[in-house]
Amino acid sequence: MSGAVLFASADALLVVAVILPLFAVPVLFLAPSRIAERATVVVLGLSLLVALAIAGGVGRSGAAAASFIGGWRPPLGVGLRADGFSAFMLVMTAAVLLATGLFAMTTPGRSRAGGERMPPAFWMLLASVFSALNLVFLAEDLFTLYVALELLTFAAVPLVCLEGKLAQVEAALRYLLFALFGSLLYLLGVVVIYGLYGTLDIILVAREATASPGFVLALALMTAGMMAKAALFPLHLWLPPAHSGAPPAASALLSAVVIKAPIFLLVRFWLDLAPSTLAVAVAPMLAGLGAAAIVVCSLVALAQPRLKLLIAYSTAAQIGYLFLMFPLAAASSPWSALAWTGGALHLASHAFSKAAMFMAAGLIAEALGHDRIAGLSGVGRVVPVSLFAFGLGGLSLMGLPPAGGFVAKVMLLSAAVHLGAWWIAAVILLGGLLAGGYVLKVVVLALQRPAEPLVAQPVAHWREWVALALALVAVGFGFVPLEPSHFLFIGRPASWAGMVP
Amino acid sequence: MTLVLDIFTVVLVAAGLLFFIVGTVGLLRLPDPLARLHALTKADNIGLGLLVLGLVPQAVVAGGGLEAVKMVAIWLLVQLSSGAVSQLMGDVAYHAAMTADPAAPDRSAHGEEPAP
Amino acid sequence: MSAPVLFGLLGAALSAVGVYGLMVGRDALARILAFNLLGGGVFLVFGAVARRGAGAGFAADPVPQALVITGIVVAFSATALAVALLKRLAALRARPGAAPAKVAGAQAEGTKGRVQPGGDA
Amino acid sequence: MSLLLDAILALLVLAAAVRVAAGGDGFARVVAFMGVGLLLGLIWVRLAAVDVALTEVAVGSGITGLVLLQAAADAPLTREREVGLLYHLCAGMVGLVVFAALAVVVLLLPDPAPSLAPDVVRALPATDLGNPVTGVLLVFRALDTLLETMVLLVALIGVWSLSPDRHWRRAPAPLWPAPPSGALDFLARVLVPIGALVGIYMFWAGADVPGGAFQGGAVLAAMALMAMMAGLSPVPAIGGAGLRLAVLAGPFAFLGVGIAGWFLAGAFLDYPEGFEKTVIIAVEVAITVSIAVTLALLVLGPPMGRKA
Amino acid sequence: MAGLSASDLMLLAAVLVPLVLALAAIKPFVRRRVDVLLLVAPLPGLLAAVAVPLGQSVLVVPSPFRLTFALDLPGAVLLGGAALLWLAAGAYAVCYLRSDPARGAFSVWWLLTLAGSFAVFLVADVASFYLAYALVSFSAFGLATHDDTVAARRAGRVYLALTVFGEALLIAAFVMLAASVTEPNPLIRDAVAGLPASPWRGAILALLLVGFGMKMGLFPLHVWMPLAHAVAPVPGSAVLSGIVVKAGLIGLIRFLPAGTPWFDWGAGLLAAGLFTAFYGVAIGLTQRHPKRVLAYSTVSQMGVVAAVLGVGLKTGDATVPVLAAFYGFNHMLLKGAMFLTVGVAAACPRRRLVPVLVVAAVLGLSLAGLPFTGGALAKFAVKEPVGDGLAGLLLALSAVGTTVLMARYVLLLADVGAGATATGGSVAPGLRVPWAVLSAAAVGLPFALFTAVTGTSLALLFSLDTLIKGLWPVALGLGVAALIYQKPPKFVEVPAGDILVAAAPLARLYQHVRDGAVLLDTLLRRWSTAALALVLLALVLGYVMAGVAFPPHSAP
Repeated sequence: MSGAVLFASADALLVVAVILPLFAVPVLFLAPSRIAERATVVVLGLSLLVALAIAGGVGRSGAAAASFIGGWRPPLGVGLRADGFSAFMLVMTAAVLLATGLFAMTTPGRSRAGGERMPPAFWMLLASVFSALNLVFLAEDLFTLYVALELLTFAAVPLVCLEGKLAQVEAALRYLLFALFGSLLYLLGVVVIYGLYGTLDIILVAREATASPGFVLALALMTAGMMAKAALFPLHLWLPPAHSGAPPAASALLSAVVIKAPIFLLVRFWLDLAPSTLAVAVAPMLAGLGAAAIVVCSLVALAQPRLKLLIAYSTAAQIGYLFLMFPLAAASSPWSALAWTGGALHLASHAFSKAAMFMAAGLIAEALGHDRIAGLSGVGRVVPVSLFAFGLGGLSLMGLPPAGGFVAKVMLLSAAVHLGAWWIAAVILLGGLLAGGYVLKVVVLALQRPAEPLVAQPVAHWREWVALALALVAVGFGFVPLEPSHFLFIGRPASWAGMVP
Repeated sequence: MTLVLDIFTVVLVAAGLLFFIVGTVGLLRLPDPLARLHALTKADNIGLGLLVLGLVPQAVVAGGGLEAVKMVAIWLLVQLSSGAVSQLMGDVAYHAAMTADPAAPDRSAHGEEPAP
Repeated sequence: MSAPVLFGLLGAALSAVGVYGLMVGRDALARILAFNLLGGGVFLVFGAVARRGAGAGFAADPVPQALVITGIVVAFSATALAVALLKRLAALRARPGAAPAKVAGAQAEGTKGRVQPGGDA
Repeated sequence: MSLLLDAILALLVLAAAVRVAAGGDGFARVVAFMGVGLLLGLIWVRLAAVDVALTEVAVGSGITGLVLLQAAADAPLTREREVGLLYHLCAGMVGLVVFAALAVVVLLLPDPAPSLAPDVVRALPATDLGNPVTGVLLVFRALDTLLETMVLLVALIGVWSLSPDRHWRRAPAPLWPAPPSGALDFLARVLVPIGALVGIYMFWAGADVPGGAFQGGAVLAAMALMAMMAGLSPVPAIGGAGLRLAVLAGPFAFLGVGIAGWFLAGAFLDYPEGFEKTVIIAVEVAITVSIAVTLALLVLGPPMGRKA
Repeated sequence: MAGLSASDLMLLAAVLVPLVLALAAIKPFVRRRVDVLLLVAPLPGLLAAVAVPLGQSVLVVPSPFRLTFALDLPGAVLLGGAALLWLAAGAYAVCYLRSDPARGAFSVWWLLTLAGSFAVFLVADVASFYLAYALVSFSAFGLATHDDTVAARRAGRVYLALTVFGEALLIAAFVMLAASVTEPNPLIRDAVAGLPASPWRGAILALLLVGFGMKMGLFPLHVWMPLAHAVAPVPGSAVLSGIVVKAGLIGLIRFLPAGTPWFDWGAGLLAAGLFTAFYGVAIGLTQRHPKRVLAYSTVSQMGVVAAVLGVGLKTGDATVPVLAAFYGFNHMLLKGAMFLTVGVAAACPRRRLVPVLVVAAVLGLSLAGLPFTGGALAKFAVKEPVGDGLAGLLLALSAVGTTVLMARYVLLLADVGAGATATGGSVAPGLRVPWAVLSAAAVGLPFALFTAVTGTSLALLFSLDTLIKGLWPVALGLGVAALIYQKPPKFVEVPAGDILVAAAPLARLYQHVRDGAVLLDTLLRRWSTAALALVLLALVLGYVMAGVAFPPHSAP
């Protein structure tokens, strides 16, 4: 088969999606940093095109794209597979990371207004995060997922302490150790599964999975591990200091996409791998923790003195929403499809709006020299576009109409109403209220006239427009129709479609 | 013939074990690091030598000469590295003892860190 | 009670000790060591599974062995990164004028400013 | 009889592990941990997994121990607030429950143990490799190994990003602060060549007998560190193109071969017909070189602004 | 979008023109032409209200979203009134803000609120109604807190808190409402038609009443209104009190099931409305600033409208919503004119004050239902479905209360005029002309619409007994007012947002809850607790699954 034909089909592109971002690393290692920076952004752009091509291929063919590494079929070899949901995540991640790359670029011509150029390490870690995320969304082998998660953690942790301050290094170490604790619990689960079934391929295991004691323990360990890495409520100790300490571009991508990988895997475990009896049993517990996350973390966000910490706690709270989806999606009824679409839409609109909010907060901090919320009054006149981006992002978090957050909230609400899960509906509404609290607290302060005129450093305008573009995409999600989207359901239930003996 | 070899092996291995035990007791009982170095290097090396010597005939009988040569090579390597390393630890312990003022609590009880 | 089962139980025991160490460890080095113990335990269980899977001419199933080798190298890079962070933290703390060690994260004005001794990882 | 030996070995490991987790002085715990590592190496031999035994001893307790010793040598770490006895009891209880759960599962593993050994036996001839573990590592699950080299590279990038030297030009701090003494010099001069030979042999033999790129690379890294400690060779500045190419060699040569495989052999990370062994060996050379360099640099730590 | 008729275009223009202007105002040179912006924006809306035939609907965005605009009688009546008030207040604002540096920002908020208010009256499907409702609610915040004083910030916070709370209730109601209809975004008509059959009708009605009641200012939820109207600049409070409040009214009109009797809910709404009517008057009498008096008068009038709607709901009479809209129309113009009068009085020199007071008195009495004024028509139109029972009597008594309140308003206006230090010849024409036009329209316009709305001829109005029924409450009110203000008793002024003071313990409770959450968070973010929590979570997950997978009796 000639190379050209190979690349045309979506199956071939899966591998390209994983390895393409890594090509930026040698350039960054060897070339001077200005050229390397541009090359990395070009690679990010190409990767977005590849992700779009994969999504297009999956959409057109109506079936999941699959390819096998080295031609070896599971159970011996490792398979990559892109169903509707993973293609959706690929495109979302590629778009957010491209925007982050553009945001972090040095203003052509002179070093960046305010902060100096991002260190070369940032770009290498960005490329590694991108490749690791793509692999997490595509890999069908549990051990490959383990190595991908580790690659993701090792690339994300140094991003937190790029500026090298004491508190940031402390936060990075705490993040690394807790993520490693989670990963090893996950690996213990994987080992038990291999002991039971002799294979690590999700689809083959799902075929043979029965509710045996070993499988129950394996699922429990794997779920706990992913909860630790997703910073779900009682385990969110590392998220606020890490995501608020990182430089703006890094905290944008950490909160928007890195935190979503373990959640994606939890959705895959509980909706693909686990038998439905177990899923229905465990889902209320996951939703309970999600509800606690929404309430407690939103309240704590309201009490934060600094803007970045407020947004970081908001991330911890919004993650709770994604766990509310499990009992609704696990119930076998037509409405669980709507809940599932709502959850996916919330995941995507949160990614874009949170990235926009962190970038806006970074620009505000750069302009004012600090990010104390009390000192924010009047910033609306200094960096109006950033505040507008922050406001639009906040709109999506609050779930108000023009934004994607609203459509997701309505989908989850109607599914909860139909399935009689009243407490989930109540928590969703309370979450919107509390989100309104902390977003409006900042926006109203920023719109007020300052006591004494603000002295502010100039901020590169095109970086403000990057943040606004992300916020507008989050608003764009508001025009998704209020019905279960069939694209997300391509390739479900998961199967290798006869390609495996 | 094999009986003689077996007896030979048992006697030598027992002697080797004896030396190891002496070395370990020395490690636990002796007060300061320099003394402990003696116990470790001398007793354990001889113990290992006897052990290897005892096992060589068994190896020759079982798997031909290569195994025996490997064991002797290992013994030589241990001789080399333990000699050099004990020299270094001696330097460090000596310097630490010199610079340590009498008031400092005797930290020699549980091993010496390479003094900065 | 064959060898693989014995070592499987040992792996379980090592994992339990590693988990205990991670819970009880009060400074970063203790936690890194406990993490490595837990890793050793997990790989040992994998080794026991491999040994049970012997057959077709191999004394142990080669696939888990390969995975354990990959796991050990990944665990090493994790330890190297953690130790580098740890040394950098110690260097920053030792430097005069380093910020007073406070628990990582916000001391919201809501709670009295009770500074805990060095909130290490 | 051998079960008794295994039982003693198991008890030894458990005792050392408890010593590590029990607490106390950092240095003593690291030494105990290295003990655990070596004993685990023996256990891997008892489990008939010699490749893993080599890796465990070389990487798991050797180089990891070296890195941890550096950590233990630092200023005494500030500890978090004292945790009460109740917490210790609770943690102990939870640990026991975890052990019980795992033990039950280990005991209840299915009897005709499911295994991929038959599949490996069927597929190994296609790669004409003797050692099945290397076959799995470099052929059947080549993606994991490629990722593993990437993980090492990213860990190195992470360690380097911690340095105050923003442009990564200068060299890491020397390993051995004191001027090298005669004994160390002698040891290095004798041991380094032997070690290098053992490392290369271990990598070369990996194709057919237990060994391989990772174990060989680890031994080579150890020898390099020994040479630097003895002052025989200077600690390299990380800005040098040669060093960086060596670091990049493993992952990106493997990636290049993978992509070439796409065109020549039909799938990513597949090897052309008839040339499998030669290509695999070539890839292993690149991986061994970059592992040796990367492990050594990881031990040396971030560049400290000292001119090489 | 193809094949748009002229009337479709007008409907679209009514909402899109102000939105486009608002977006254009991002450019500074557009923002400087404030006068053009404020005057041009309401025109399409006025045109649409007048020219577009009733029952006309246009599908703005096709199938999956089904965003539709439609014009029905209540919508047209309110839209026309609103457009007129926007025009007058806009002209007034142009002159009023001439010296204000932040007038550009004010005009942007103004345009957004305008677009939102027109959209709320026009929109016909559930999702976009929520969008329009949110737009008008949140942009009104910008108008209210324009002066950025400490009181304005507090009022703004209270307003936002209650608005967000209201939005949450409404979204819950809309989701439950839309649940009974299959397609994703149903028309309001179809959704409400499915209401009686839906299993959650009680919850839906409760949420709707509380959500819209808050915007209209029904009793416990009215606290934001006096605060917001007092701090807003004069044109702002005219628009806030006149139009933004009507978003709640149109909400109730659209979403309450006309035609099917709901005795208990109707009676509840009636009682709440009446109580609010009297409560508004009682508190209003104690106020010392005319704008706060007017704010409480709005609370009272909205209570009356709610009572009327309650009667409609109780009896299932389908004509009531239109009459309520007509009453709202009348109140909108009168209240807008009165607020402008306060501004004019403040700007007018002492010797020119008397005519202003006379106009104020006429407006006040018209609101109370003085025969031969627009107010009488509105009172009559509303009295007819209520009938002469207890409710009718109470309505009449509320008219008495309103008269007394209006008297107080006029007296306070006199003090404001006396205190004003305006020099110069007379009130600037920019203020006087729009005020005069609006006052005339407020008194006159209802006559034009009366027949169209109620279907009865005007002649009936001038019959003797309706005159007497209209006259005696006003006469009685004037008598009582004269009696009270001979020797004005010392009224202690109830602080604005009266029961809000009682809400202080609520704020303290929130503070405790928040501190509790922060403490819990600090505790949980300690490594020891988190690590233990992680392992415990794993064990609990396993236990839960084991419980399901192997029921207890066959535990392994």
